Amino acid sequence: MSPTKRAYLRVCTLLLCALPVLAAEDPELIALKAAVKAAQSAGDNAWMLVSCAFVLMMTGPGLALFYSGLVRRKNVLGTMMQSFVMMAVITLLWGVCGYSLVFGEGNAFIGDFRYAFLNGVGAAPNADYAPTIPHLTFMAYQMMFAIITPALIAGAFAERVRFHAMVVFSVLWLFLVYVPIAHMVWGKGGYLNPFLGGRIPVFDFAGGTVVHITSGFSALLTAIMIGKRSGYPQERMVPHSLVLSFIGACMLWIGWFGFNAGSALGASALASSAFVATHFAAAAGAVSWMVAERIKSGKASALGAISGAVAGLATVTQGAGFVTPVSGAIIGFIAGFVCFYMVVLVKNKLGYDDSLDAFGVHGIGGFIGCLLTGVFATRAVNDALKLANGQAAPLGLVDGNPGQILNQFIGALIGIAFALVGTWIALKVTGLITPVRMDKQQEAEGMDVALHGEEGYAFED
Amino acid sequence: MSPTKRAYLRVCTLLLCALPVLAAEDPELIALKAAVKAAQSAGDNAWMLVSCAFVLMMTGPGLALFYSGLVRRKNVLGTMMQSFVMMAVITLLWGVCGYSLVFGEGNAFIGDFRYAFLNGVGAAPNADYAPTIPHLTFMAYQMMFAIITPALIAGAFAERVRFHAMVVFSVLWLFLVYVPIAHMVWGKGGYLNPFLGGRIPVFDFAGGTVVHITSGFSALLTAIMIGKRSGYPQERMVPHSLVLSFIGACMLWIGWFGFNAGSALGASALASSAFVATHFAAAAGAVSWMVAERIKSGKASALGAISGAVAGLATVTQGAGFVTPVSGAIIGFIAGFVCFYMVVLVKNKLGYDDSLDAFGVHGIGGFIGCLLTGVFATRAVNDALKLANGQAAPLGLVDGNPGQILNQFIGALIGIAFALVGTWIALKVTGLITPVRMDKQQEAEGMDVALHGEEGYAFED
Amino acid sequence: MSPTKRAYLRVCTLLLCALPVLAAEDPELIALKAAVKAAQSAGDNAWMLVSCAFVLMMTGPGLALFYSGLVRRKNVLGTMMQSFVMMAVITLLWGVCGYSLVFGEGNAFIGDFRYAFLNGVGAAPNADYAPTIPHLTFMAYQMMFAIITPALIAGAFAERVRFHAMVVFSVLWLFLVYVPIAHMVWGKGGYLNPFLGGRIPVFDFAGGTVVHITSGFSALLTAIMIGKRSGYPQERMVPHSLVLSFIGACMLWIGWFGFNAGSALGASALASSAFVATHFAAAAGAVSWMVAERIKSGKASALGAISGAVAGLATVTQGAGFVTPVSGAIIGFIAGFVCFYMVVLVKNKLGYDDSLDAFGVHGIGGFIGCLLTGVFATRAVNDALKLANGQAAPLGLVDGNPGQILNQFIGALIGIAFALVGTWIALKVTGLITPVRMDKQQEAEGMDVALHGEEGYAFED
Amino acid sequence: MFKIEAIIQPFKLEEVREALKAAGIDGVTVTEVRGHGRQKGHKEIYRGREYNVDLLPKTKLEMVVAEARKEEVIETIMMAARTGKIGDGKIFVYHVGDAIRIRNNDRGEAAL
Amino acid sequence: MFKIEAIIQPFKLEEVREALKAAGIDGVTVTEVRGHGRQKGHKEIYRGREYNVDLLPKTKLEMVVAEARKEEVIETIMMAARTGKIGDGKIFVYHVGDAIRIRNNDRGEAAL
Amino acid sequence: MFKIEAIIQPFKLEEVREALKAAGIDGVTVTEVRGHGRQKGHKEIYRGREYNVDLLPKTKLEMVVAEARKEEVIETIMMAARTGKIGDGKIFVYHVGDAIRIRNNDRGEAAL
Ligand SMILES: Nc1ncnc2c1ncn2[C@@H]1O[C@H](COP(=O)(O)OP(=O)(O)O)[C@@H](O)[C@H]1O
Ligand SMILES: Nc1ncnc2c1ncn2[C@@H]1O[C@H](COP(=O)(O)OP(=O)(O)O)[C@@H](O)[C@H]1O
Ligand SMILES: Nc1ncnc2c1ncn2[C@@H]1O[C@H](COP(=O)(O)OP(=O)(O)O)[C@@H](O)[C@H]1O
Repeated sequence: MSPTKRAYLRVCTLLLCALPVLAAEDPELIALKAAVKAAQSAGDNAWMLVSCAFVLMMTGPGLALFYSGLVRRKNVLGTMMQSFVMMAVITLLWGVCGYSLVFGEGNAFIGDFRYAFLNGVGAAPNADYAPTIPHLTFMAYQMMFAIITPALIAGAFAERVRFHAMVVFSVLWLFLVYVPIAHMVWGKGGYLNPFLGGRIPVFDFAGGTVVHITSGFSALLTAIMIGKRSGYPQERMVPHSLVLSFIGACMLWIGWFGFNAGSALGASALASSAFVATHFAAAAGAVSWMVAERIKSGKASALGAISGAVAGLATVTQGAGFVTPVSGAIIGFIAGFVCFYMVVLVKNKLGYDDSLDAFGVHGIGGFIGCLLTGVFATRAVNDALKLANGQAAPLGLVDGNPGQILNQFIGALIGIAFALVGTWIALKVTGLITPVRMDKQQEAEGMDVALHGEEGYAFED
Repeated sequence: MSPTKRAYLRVCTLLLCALPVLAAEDPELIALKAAVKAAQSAGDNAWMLVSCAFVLMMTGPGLALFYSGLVRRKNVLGTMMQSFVMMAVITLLWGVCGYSLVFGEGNAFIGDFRYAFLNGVGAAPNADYAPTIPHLTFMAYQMMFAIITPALIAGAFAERVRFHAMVVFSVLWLFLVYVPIAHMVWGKGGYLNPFLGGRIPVFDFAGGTVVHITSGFSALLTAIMIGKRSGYPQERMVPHSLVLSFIGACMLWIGWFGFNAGSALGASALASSAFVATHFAAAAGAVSWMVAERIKSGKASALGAISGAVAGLATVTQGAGFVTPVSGAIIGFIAGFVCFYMVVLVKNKLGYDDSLDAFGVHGIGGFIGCLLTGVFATRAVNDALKLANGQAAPLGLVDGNPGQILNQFIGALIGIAFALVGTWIALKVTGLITPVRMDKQQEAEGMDVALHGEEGYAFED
Repeated sequence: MSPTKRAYLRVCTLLLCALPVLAAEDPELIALKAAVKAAQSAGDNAWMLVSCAFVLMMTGPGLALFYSGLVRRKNVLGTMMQSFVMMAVITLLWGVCGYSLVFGEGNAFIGDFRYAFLNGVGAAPNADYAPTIPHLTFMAYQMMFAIITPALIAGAFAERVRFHAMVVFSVLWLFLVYVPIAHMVWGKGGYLNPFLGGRIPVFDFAGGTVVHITSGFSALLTAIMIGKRSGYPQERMVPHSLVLSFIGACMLWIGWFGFNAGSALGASALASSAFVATHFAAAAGAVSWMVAERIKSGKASALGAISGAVAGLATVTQGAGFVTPVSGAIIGFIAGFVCFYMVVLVKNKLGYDDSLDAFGVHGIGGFIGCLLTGVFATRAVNDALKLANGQAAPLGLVDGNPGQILNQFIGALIGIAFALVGTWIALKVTGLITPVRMDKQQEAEGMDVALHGEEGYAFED
Repeated sequence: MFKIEAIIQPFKLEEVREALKAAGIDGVTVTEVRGHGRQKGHKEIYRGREYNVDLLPKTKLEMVVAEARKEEVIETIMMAARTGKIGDGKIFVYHVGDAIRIRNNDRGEAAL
Repeated sequence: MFKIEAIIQPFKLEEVREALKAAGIDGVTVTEVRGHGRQKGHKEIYRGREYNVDLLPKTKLEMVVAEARKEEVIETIMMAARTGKIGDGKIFVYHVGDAIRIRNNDRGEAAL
Repeated sequence: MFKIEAIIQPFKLEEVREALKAAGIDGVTVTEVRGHGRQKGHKEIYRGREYNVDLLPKTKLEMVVAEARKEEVIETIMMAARTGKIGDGKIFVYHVGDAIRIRNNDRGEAAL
């Protein structure tokens, strides 16, 4: 998804586009070139349509299950609904103007309305972003990212927020935080976009900053502003079904291939590289979290293993298409340890109630992933950024470009700043429109009964 | 799947096929053209194989979970089995002669036996149907549709029919209803197939008529003929696990991308368009059903949200590759409201026991989707139908062709007629062979124990 | 995956590679050829990346759910973890040297370290194995096979082995059994690899011998060596949730398309053929197991149906890309009956505790599948093996080459021999490092609490 | 005070509760149980291993009532729960020493 | 010996048990139940079909204690389980004829 | 009539029921419960938050039997359920005021 791949893909198309110049006269060759273009598009589009499906699968059932297994039984449906409603509502808003505001060429901070109501988004590729696939596919793929990002935040205020408030908040948040940051990092002319004319070069292949830092730090602030679940931390609040969470985590892992490898925007070797780096990071994250648990308490747990995998995945997202698979494994290892430390030690000490650890996993993972991309990004994997002489530019520390770490740091800070300010505004405004928290009585009853009038599991036979 | 895409795909291949005429003499060019053809096929086949898998996933675990979560605990396995056994039995019958009877060029109403036992179905594409992918892929893809269609019906007579009777009925139904309708709409020379020589032009991109109208109206009749569950409606019969239904609904949503976008029969821009229209319809259906619930009873429910999404998906099926994404959203909105009205108000008033609302969602959704295709189908999306002068023919009302609504209506009526007559015969014949209903005692015990000798969830630890 | 497909794919690339020779001078043509190659790669890579994801999905959530539904409630997480930890640990080991030891060209029995730490495994295809996709994709795809194979074994010693011991055993087993057998069958110069210079030609398209025979026979030995679950067979030990197993089985079915059709290593017609043969075998296996149950006890069960499907899938694996779809159905039928007989009659008579029937399904299925490939393999499906005169060599009995059955038999025996010896060593060595069995107290408490310190389903609300 | 403990068919729960409410008996505690009496069980087979399951799902109702209402309650349950077939269930009656309402210390019959 | 049976709000379980442990009462058997008393239920709607659910999740504790400790236990539970709102629950007291420890034949109060 | 209430280890259920059947005792109601007595619990940790779980899964059997059979039933259960380790469980005995068979109005011992 990072603009890098665009450049990469352009190489492919250049091969074709350059040709007509030479032999414009031969109709047969022209037909053949068109056919080759169509064939290239078919292969890339095949992968991208699947990637769309995979990323959607991350939200539902992936994240929905992962989160809902971690809550108490009486909140299982309400938690699922927080993911599902994003699939419905954000989709429509994305079509109305979300996509346009991110990818329409506006200024350095936000797009414009040229693509509102999908106007001009059709079969022809958008050459700036993804020259080998239909513009519609690119739009749809980006949509799936916009859906999952606010859904991630909900983990921080699980089990205590009204359904309507959650929807209102998420919509506001989308426009206040996601839209500008995504435009800045990925949009044409975006302030942080090194591939399409930005000022500060931030490498974000698949959304480490755009998705994980924004959602993770927003999560932290919502957890603090909304306050703890009543009864926390004295009452026993254990995951009501780690079986659900386990299924969800596996779906997340699978879906993440679409998230990260799909961000190559075609079925290229870069996609393969990102795929492998992603997989290694997940594996390494699972291992290091398990090892940390084993050291601390003597037992590696299933919840630990899946949390570690998700931490590895979130952390490698930013660098997936810039780092080697081996670097992916290293990033995953670090992610597992650091996130474990945050979730298990720091959180419990500081005492905020980030109920499902949206901050501990996505915020922290996204943040360190952003920095580590500055360390491990290499032109051996991604040569999309060119020097004046046409050669591939050095990317990260390992390429001899230590300054990139600072760039990444600035990118992260900007992401965090937008996240905190935007979340604060969004939550305050939401509070003016509708009460945010469930009342005590509702919280005791549970979201399923109190908010949705149903139960996840029936009592009688 | 609709014959439209064939024409679409033909454009691609024409680019290639036209060439040899010009330069038959140059062996190098010939080789290059063959290579391009292979590359095009790889891209399209990649997407179509995935689509096959996605559509199968709709039946198992998709529909199996969606339905089995809605029944009482004691029927969970029996309900799953109704989907699963279709995956086994219809597959084999499809190979024996089902495929041939639909896609063999017979007369206007039914195919012939040319492809019996997959004779002649191999690596070479079938140029009439899908010129860029192996014939085997096309056959397999169509198979997945034949599997899910009878499985949908079972929702109407849930929790009360014997396993063997369900299998016998479904097999008869396949040949009495599905086979002729599918041939008429999609088969070469089929009566309703506008793209391959049919009489009345009915646009059915992915099976609105073939799958949803037939299964939905058949469902209604079975619900009436078989009668209510004992205890209905006095006894409390609530979904035993909306968690399962939720997972199933998400799988259906994902799988539907294969169903609708796969019906482009290649990874073309048409596939992308159908993909996006499908996704928007699902989202809009979920939103409008939730809004309707909120208006009527004050609470949007999880069951409502997923029902709305499925309604949107079923309704957009017929038009997916003929309408714009924005029209897709409109269709979804309408679907959510209308199906809500049918399921919540009309059904409960009329008093038949369409237990899992196969009619209310698929029958009604399919029907209005058929008509709405007549409204929204546009050559801007699909230019496969040509006028005498070679230009793309106007399709629906929005193209200035209001008469198409009538054509669609006739198509729907024919579908309904076949469904009702075929179902009546199939059910009567089944009754002659084996008792259809479980006896009272079995119904009380539940399908799992009574029919399959197992339990879905064990009692002891 | 079988080397056959390499040859197949080479045909595609030959079309391209042959060209430059003729017209090296024309830069336009060279560019066009490169573009065609890229397009071909995109299509094939799209399918292979999806296949990677599908095969991983077989382990998690597929196998994890299938197995964990069959155990008692107190072991649900522990059983899931046995699959999940393989996704983490084997992944890393595969990168370190597993891949290299299988696919590095060593001697006839084991590879070398040339690809250790993925050295030299990058964007460029490995022409020996998969000339149209990035080497990284091939490596990743093979990794998914190495992950699931030891995970399968765990079914035999379910509910009684310590987590750490399971991990240690699996790692040893990977190197002692999987690595050499995989090299022999699929590696360049492997002893049994007919396509890349082996001695004894064994046809193993997708791992009937490499995956199912090795894991199945190893499973049997572990079941015997480790001993029965305490309380077996007197105590009631029924599947705690066939719902989970059902979901898992569906995921396995879907994922198996990646396993078998992906083994064509491209989105070719061979992939389509393998896809269809696989699907038919699953369907036929389900039907024949249900029929066998119905005959024996009067009721077809859900557990029977899914077991039959898995048996059909395991059995057709070896031949998937060598046999016709109709042969696939026959193989599936046989598989359902034979595995039913083994699991239901033989096992219960002999009295070992192959708790989840890893041997009965995978060992037996793999074994008969190996032989049946010798019967049904045909050049009509797979013409990769050439005679001296360049024509396709006859493959199995149906091609008039009965001797192949003997070759397959020898292949199976070698697989069994390695499995038994390697397992014996691996288990003994594991026992020296760490206690293998849980103690009585732990077994009574269950793996979840005793080994992982958690519970799958929470007690309180 | 007496505790009336009724073990009934699960699908009779609604009907019995309606009848009790009609009789003015509101307080009740319900438990999902499995039971065996005269009713035959069924056979379950998992991959060839047979189990005779003779513990069938039942629903247990417990109501603590004043002595005066005891017989009426028993009668009401019997009428509503009866199908006349084996497996209809049993009612057991126990003497209750005391009852306390946690909310406000009410004790004895006042607490019911 | 007496059996103290307390039906409480599920989220009070921890607190009650802590209080009991503090009072030296360890032995307890806990069951998930559903109950109805004065507390109002709620409405559930599934695709337009309404159900009044007035059986709410409760937790039942059973403790068999020596007569001497009876009142103290009741008191302890009441203190810990009370929120003052409807739905707090009830305590019922039954006389126990005998108690046996399976492990070693202990009988009577020695078995508790 | 007496009610024999036995709280046993779940995995002993089959054995105890076999023994009871052999002794001619068929009628029984079984509930899944959690219990705490002398048996130590275990620690569960979820993302660093520790919980001491001292309520362990147990199975409760309830049998109402005629006075004459009381001791025999207790004996039978004890034999079958005993492993000799902590956690084997308890048996409590209660007096039963009356028993009614819903199906046919049988009352008293005739109803068992
Ligand atoms: N002696 C008993 N002690 C405890 N529970 C019993 C006893 N007899 C029957 N029950 C309970 O009552 C339920 C119904 O009993 P059953 O004998 O099947 O009914 P019926 O006598 O009307 O045929 C049983 O499933 C069991 O739960
Ligand atoms: N008469 C009764 N018999 C049996 N259980 C009862 C009775 N009355 C109340 N209960 C149980 O106690 C629980 C709480 O009772 P409730 O009347 O709601 O509390 P409160 O009296 O404090 O408002 C009920 O849900 C039910 O399980
Ligand atoms: N005083 C009691 N009141 C109610 N139930 C009890 C009591 N003591 C023990 N139990 C039940 O009996 C079970 C087994 O008791 P435990 O003390 O662990 O056995 P043992 O005394 O043989 O070691 C407990 O888990 C609990 O369910």
